[in-house]
Amino acid sequence: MDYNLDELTRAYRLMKTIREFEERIRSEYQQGKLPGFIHMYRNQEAIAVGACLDMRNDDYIASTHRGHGHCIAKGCELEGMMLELACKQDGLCNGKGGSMHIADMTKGMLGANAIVGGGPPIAAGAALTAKTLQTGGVSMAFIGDGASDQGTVAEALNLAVVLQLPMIFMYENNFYAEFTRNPKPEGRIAERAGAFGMPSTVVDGSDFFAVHAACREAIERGRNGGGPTAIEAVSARYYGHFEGDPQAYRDDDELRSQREAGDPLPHFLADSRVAALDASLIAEIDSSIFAELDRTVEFALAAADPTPEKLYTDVYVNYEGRAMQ
Amino acid sequence: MDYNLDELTRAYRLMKTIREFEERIRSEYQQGKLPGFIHMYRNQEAIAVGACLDMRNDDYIASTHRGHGHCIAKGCELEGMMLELACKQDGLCNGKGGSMHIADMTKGMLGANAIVGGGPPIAAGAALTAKTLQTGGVSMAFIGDGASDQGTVAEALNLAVVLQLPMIFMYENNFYAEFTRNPKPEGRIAERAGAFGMPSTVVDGSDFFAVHAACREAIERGRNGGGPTAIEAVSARYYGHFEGDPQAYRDDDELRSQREAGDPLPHFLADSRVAALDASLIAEIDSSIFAELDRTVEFALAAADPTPEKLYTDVYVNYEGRAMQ
Amino acid sequence: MKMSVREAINLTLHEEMARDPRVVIMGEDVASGQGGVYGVTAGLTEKFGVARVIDTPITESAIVGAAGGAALTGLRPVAELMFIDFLGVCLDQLLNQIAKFRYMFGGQARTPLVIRTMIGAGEGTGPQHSQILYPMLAAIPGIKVVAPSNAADAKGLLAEAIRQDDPVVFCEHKALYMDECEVPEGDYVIPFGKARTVVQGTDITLCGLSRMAVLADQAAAELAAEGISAEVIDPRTLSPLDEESILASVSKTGRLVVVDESNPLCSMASEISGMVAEFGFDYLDAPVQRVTAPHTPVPATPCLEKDYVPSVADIVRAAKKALAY
Amino acid sequence: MKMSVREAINLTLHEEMARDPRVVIMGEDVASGQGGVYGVTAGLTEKFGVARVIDTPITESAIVGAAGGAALTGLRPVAELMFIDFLGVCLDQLLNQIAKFRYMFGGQARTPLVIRTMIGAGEGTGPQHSQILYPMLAAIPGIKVVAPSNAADAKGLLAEAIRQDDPVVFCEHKALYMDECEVPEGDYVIPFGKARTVVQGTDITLCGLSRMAVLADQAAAELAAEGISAEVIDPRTLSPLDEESILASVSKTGRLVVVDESNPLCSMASEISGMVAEFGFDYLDAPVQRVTAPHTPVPATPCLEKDYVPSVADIVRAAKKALAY
Ligand SMILES: Cc1ncc(C[n+]2csc(CCOP(=O)(O)OP(=O)(O)O)c2C)c(N)n1
Ligand SMILES: Cc1ncc(C[n+]2csc(CCOP(=O)(O)OP(=O)(O)O)c2C)c(N)n1
Ligand SMILES: [Mg+2]
Ligand SMILES: [Mg+2]
Repeated sequence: MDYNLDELTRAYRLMKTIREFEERIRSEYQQGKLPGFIHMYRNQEAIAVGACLDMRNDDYIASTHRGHGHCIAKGCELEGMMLELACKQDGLCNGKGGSMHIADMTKGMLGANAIVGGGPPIAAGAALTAKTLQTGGVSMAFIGDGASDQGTVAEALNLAVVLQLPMIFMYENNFYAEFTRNPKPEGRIAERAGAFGMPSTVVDGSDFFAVHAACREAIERGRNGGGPTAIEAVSARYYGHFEGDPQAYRDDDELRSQREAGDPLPHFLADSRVAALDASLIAEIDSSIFAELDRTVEFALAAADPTPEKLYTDVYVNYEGRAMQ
Repeated sequence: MDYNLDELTRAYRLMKTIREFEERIRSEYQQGKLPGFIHMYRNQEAIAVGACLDMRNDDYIASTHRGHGHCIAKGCELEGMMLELACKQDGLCNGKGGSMHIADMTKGMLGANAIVGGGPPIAAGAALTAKTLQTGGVSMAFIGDGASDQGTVAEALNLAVVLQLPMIFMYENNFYAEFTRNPKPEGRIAERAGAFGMPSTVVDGSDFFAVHAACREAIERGRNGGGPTAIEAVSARYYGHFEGDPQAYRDDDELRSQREAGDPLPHFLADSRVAALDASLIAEIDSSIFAELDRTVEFALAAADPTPEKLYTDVYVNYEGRAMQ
Repeated sequence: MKMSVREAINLTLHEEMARDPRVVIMGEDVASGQGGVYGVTAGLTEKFGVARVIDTPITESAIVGAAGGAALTGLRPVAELMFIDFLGVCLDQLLNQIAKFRYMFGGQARTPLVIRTMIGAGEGTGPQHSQILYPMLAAIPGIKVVAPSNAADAKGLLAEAIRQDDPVVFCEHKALYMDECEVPEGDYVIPFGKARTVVQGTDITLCGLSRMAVLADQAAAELAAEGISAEVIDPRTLSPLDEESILASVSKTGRLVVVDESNPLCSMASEISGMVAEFGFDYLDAPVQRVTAPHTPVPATPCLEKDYVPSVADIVRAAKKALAY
Repeated sequence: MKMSVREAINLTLHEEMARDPRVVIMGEDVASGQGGVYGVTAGLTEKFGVARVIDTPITESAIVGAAGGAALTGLRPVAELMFIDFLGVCLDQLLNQIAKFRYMFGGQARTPLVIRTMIGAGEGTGPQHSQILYPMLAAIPGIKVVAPSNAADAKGLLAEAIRQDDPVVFCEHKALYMDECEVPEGDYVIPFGKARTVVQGTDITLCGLSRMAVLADQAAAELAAEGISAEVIDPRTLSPLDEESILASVSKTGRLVVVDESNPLCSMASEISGMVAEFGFDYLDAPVQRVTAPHTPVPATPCLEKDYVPSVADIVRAAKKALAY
């Protein structure tokens, strides 16, 4: 597949933004400046970006608890994200969602999800909207290797096949579910999904080009009425399950080699197709990312908390009873 | 595989008992003598009997809403069953379960189930008991083609693989889920189960010998620590979804040909291995079945209802509060 | 026009689908079957086609979740959860996803969704097909719960439910489907949170939920024969609950019986009792009487099931107890 | 010996596993991880081996269902549902299977099963990891619900739960894990249905559930400083509920505040309020005050979360309101 400079620039910028966004919030979190649980996406950046690069705002994604990368790849603004991670009033979700429930309806980002396996049925519903209203849109669910076992995922796979929904099951096999190594052999997830009756494939999740090619095909299939597709992208988790997990259960050698092999950025930059992105352009992108992060972090940490009455708002569009007064 | 006379006699007796039991309760039901919903098993008799023939009392089954055949094949007494279907005090479940929740712990029959897909996790738990206590027992879940889509089934498949449980997933593909034809092609169910990482096979569900051979292998695998197996047995439903369903959605030709092709009894009797069962022996078996049915029906219809205070018993083994007084 | 509850619901579905092309129906057997076990969705496929009347597999998490995802993205789904008992296999999508979308996304989302579901005992279908369970749903912030007791209310409330922008669970008592009454023709919408005074009275208030409003009405007639003037209130929507009307009635009568077919603990009967004890303390001349099913499952046997369901005699007895206080 | 709630639970698991070889532990990360996110099951694998401390996939229906099936057939499983919020993905196995086995099988079954689960807000983990939800469970006939507020009760109640022959949900408030107190050594078992009087008093009764018992205790201290004598009752088990102790206290004080961290509608606060309004009507000198979380999801942002959870000040305020009546 050929790539033009704009595509390469966008791909690089998004992957690098995810990487640096996460490194930055990690450091803020370690300093106690961000609340809740956060889950780092490092070394899976190529998956989110490869998956979303061809998507439009009327395409949908349903994300996971490890959702920052998906947000950025789907076009969410860093400022709104940073405010949300800091749980501030002007965050994407007014601080009520936080990292694990961040969402942006204007971008078709239907939410991170703190329920493992919660997203795929929702993504199937968004695909049903696209099909029913004939928008030409597609819908993608991100699913961890651990989540792939959850019954809801099987149900969504089957529904997508039966209704021939424009949907992509984007599995992210990073080998671990929390502190436990997933016992499934590589490729088993794609095989399972395939056995529901849809095309499925396994790709190297640290290879942007591999992910993107598979997703382009899947998205086109969806737009053209060809039904769902499953993609298992494999790339080992870099950090612990959540920030603060020392990964005592992972042995150092395994970790070192997986970390190195799985880094999508050098992988990307070493590809001959990327020659067009010269060092000065990269430096420019990088410095604009760092500047943007400095700005948004500073802005977010100084921003206003939700005012107390916000506890009670937006439970319903409207409610005709005392319980909401 | 060779069969001795005892095995052949048992197989025939059980299949014939199921057939006539059901025809009999069907007629009683039509006369308004049995309450609730009942679901006929006709033309699937070879599945239950082939599946359970090698089972012991410390092997377990978890059944479905269409459970009479499973009960009989697993050794439940007709009297207790008949009393339960009539919802009488001395029924297997004191009348509190009825057709859709009939169970017999002494026979390892862990219950019919009115929740589609409810049984497989329970059967996995029974398999865990057998494995943990090293009883050599196995556990089998019966699963309809419709139920095969339910998320709980996928979860149980995966758990059985991960824990290498002595378990058999016995799918009964009768082409219909209620009034809707199952869109899955034949064999898809077995393929799906296989993709979880267990041996799987498709058999003709109207052929006792095919079902039995597959189950014998699966049961032995389970007893010997070889983990789970999935079997898809195919045999079209004969009657409507529940008694009273006129099957307007099924066309006459389809129905006629499926009914004929799917009858396991002539199929069984035509097999050369069954030559040893001569006509007089069959006649004897048949008449003993009819006599037993006459007796149990009469007995059950005349038997005592549960007394009113039974409404409140057996909610708990014991309960230390007013709510149960 | 006189019609049954079943007909009123069917008619309203026809009218609302004609009114708004974004309304879609989804569920098991709703289309190609005969309009479900009770024929409530009959005729819709013929009128609106399979793109808007969608048969789904037997996977309630996928049904409810997809309905949620579809609602989030522009459709107005009316999904069927055949029996409310099946809440167990799909609760997460209601509890953690649909109910919380709007709040956790900071007000970005609208989820115009109706889940139609059958509730209640009385048909001999036993413990897994006869429950009430609406207290579990009324407890969930973000969900509205409706339980009409007659055909006119069914029409007006279902129309309102479908036009609402919040998720609504619409509880249809199956023992009411054949009940007939006059139903207003044309556009007829009943606002949520407005109780209906079934009978005016001065001595005691009988507050009956769902089918229990019908029984309370009968009890009031019996009491009237003995010279006791009972006021009967049907809240119609359980969340929001019209607390004002209940309190106003109790302020007049000084006595209250709450009649709820659900199990007693943490029920709507407890909720209403607690609410009146808190906000109507001064009005009360006697303790609030709660008439509910016992703290037991629903037995299959009809002879116990009839004792399980609150009866007119139970209501009369409770009323007299309050009056004798 | 002084120990924390976490340590007391861990110790009890060790003791009960040593005491009875049929006790097995199952759940996500319970074994090969570090004993779960909070280390509650740490050390068990080393002591009892992976045959009895079983890591499962992330499939809660399979975990709970298999625990149920195992309990039905001879094991005494202690299964972990990591957060009670995940009830949504496994409710059926509790509601329709485990809770009903004994009743619907006519008393044949025993289901000695404990589900350990974390409840409560206060950690900034947002709407899907901070709920209480025990009212949904307390409402289910066949289930018992326990919610200890300190380490000693945790030990005694968990030992009792594991030795019971009924299914028990054991709710561990995560904000209590580090709370320490004296814990009796050796065999220590607390019977269900017996409230603990935390503080004796004469002016008003404060009934606090789970962590709210701790806050009620603090509120009592504040009230004492103002010369108000509050009696604090911790029911400890929610089903069965020690209604006698609550009524006895109210008969003495004439005033009641119920403090429950759950959402208000159909809550334990409503249940207890309704119960006292019915059976303690004559004792009451003022309306029962319910102090609960609002009818909203749990916001992620800590600044709103702290207002969401009932506070000592809220309890004091409610007590004064009742006293001023
Ligand atoms: C229903 C449910 N079960 C368990 C959890 C706890 N949990 C959060 S993340 C996680 C592991 C998920 O693993 P995987 O799907 O592989 O995603 P990854 O964390 O590797 O991105 C678990 C068990 C949860 N949030 N929801
Ligand atoms: C969770 C759940 N969903 C739906 C139903 C209603 N229902 C009962 S039987 C049935 C069809 C089951 O089809 P299948 O599994 O193929 O079994 P069969 O009836 O053909 O034996 C349905 C949808 C149910 N009982 N439980
Ligand atoms: Mg993973
Ligand atoms: Mg079928």
